[in-house]
Amino acid sequence: MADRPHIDVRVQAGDFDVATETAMLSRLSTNVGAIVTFTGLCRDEDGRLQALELEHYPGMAEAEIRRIADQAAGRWPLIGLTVIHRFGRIRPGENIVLVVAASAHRQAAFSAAGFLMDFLKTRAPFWKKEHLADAEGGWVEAKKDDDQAVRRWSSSD
Amino acid sequence: MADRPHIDVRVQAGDFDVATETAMLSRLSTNVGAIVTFTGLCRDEDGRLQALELEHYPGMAEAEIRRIADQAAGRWPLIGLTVIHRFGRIRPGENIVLVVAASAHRQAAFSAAGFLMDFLKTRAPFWKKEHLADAEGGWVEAKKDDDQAVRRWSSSD
Amino acid sequence: MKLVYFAWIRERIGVPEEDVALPEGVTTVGALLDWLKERGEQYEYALAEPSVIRVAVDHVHVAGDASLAEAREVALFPPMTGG
Amino acid sequence: MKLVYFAWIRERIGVPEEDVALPEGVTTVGALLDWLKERGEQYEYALAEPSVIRVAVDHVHVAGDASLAEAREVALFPPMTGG
Repeated sequence: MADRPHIDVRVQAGDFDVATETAMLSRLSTNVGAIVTFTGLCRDEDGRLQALELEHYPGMAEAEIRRIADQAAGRWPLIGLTVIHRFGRIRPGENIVLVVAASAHRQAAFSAAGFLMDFLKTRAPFWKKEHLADAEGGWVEAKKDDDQAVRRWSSSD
Repeated sequence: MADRPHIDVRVQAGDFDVATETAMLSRLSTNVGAIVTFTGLCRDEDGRLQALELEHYPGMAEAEIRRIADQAAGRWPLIGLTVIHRFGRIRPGENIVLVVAASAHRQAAFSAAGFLMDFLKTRAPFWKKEHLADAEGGWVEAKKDDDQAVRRWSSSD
Repeated sequence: MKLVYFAWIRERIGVPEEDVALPEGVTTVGALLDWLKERGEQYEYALAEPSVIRVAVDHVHVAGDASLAEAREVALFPPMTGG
Repeated sequence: MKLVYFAWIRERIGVPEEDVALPEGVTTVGALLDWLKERGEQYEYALAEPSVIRVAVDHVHVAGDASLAEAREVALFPPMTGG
């Protein structure tokens, strides 16, 4: 592994722009050959969902995402890694989370972005509450799938 | 698997815009919860590279990428899949290839984008010739890594 | 020590945070949860199912046997659903 | 039948494409490569190493034993390096 990658973690109420964040990482080095982005959006759940309320733990949210990002940076040869997670009220079609991983090679970028999302889902202190159009909403339950997704990173890639 | 996903394959000399392509897929359905993009860029090879010349086989390039995209669509529940591959002279820092995969869920989007890139590398009829600053260039050799990357899709995900 | 609560644990307990003075003997996360449950109905309701209570000490995830010796802020929350 | 060449195979053969009339008996991709190699030095040079010659018939990748019975366009090229 060469230089430490550029890591940028932001937890914010406002939206983000994938193109801006991608351009920032591509300009870090002329050695960037692969950029993988993951954008998580709010689905409308077949029209049932009016909005999501995303609660977070200020301070720990940033710290935990940074710990996950540091782990990814220790594991794959990255040039840059940006993670942005929104909180507050989010409507269907709006962005929730963005991961951008830049590397010389595609496998590192894909792996780091996938790893970030799997761990972010199960370890970053955010909680979703649903506001429904025609019924009382409630807190979204954690998925077993997400725990399994995390486990696949402990053997090998 | 529900409806057939929206598949868009383009082979072109001109550049592409990640934000435009991402926005197009996110507007396909309010059920899009995850968008993964892969952007492949031309590295400068530590300043040695002046430009890449990308030769392609017109007709077959589009057809082969579409076959790979159809395979991905049969394998994962996708909502949209866009693949753009450039040809001609490409300078360091410029875009070469874009894959955008949209799905309700992140694993499908990640898997489809990774699958597309692995197969595109070894099956889509494109060839890179390097023009170097201080020496005669030559045709880029295929990598064994890329053949191995393809093989990992034949067992399971 | 400061306690902070999130999501339905916060809703059930009824406050987002509070300062508490731990009695002697409450030195681990597990002991803290047991002690909290005896503070009233809303705590009992919030903490009834131990398998879905996650704990962080000073912004770091910890297990039930973690020590509270140096703890300034302890957070209780359900399994996370971000991303 | 139309033959098309790409990358260094095109450069070595010296033309990007040509029309050929196959002699009887040349009915597979393998036989076509053997026949081409006898057409001159540049073909011999271009096709010297069979392990790095890839073949497509009418825009579809094929193996060496593929039939040319319905072929309109056969492409010869080295391993691909796009992406």
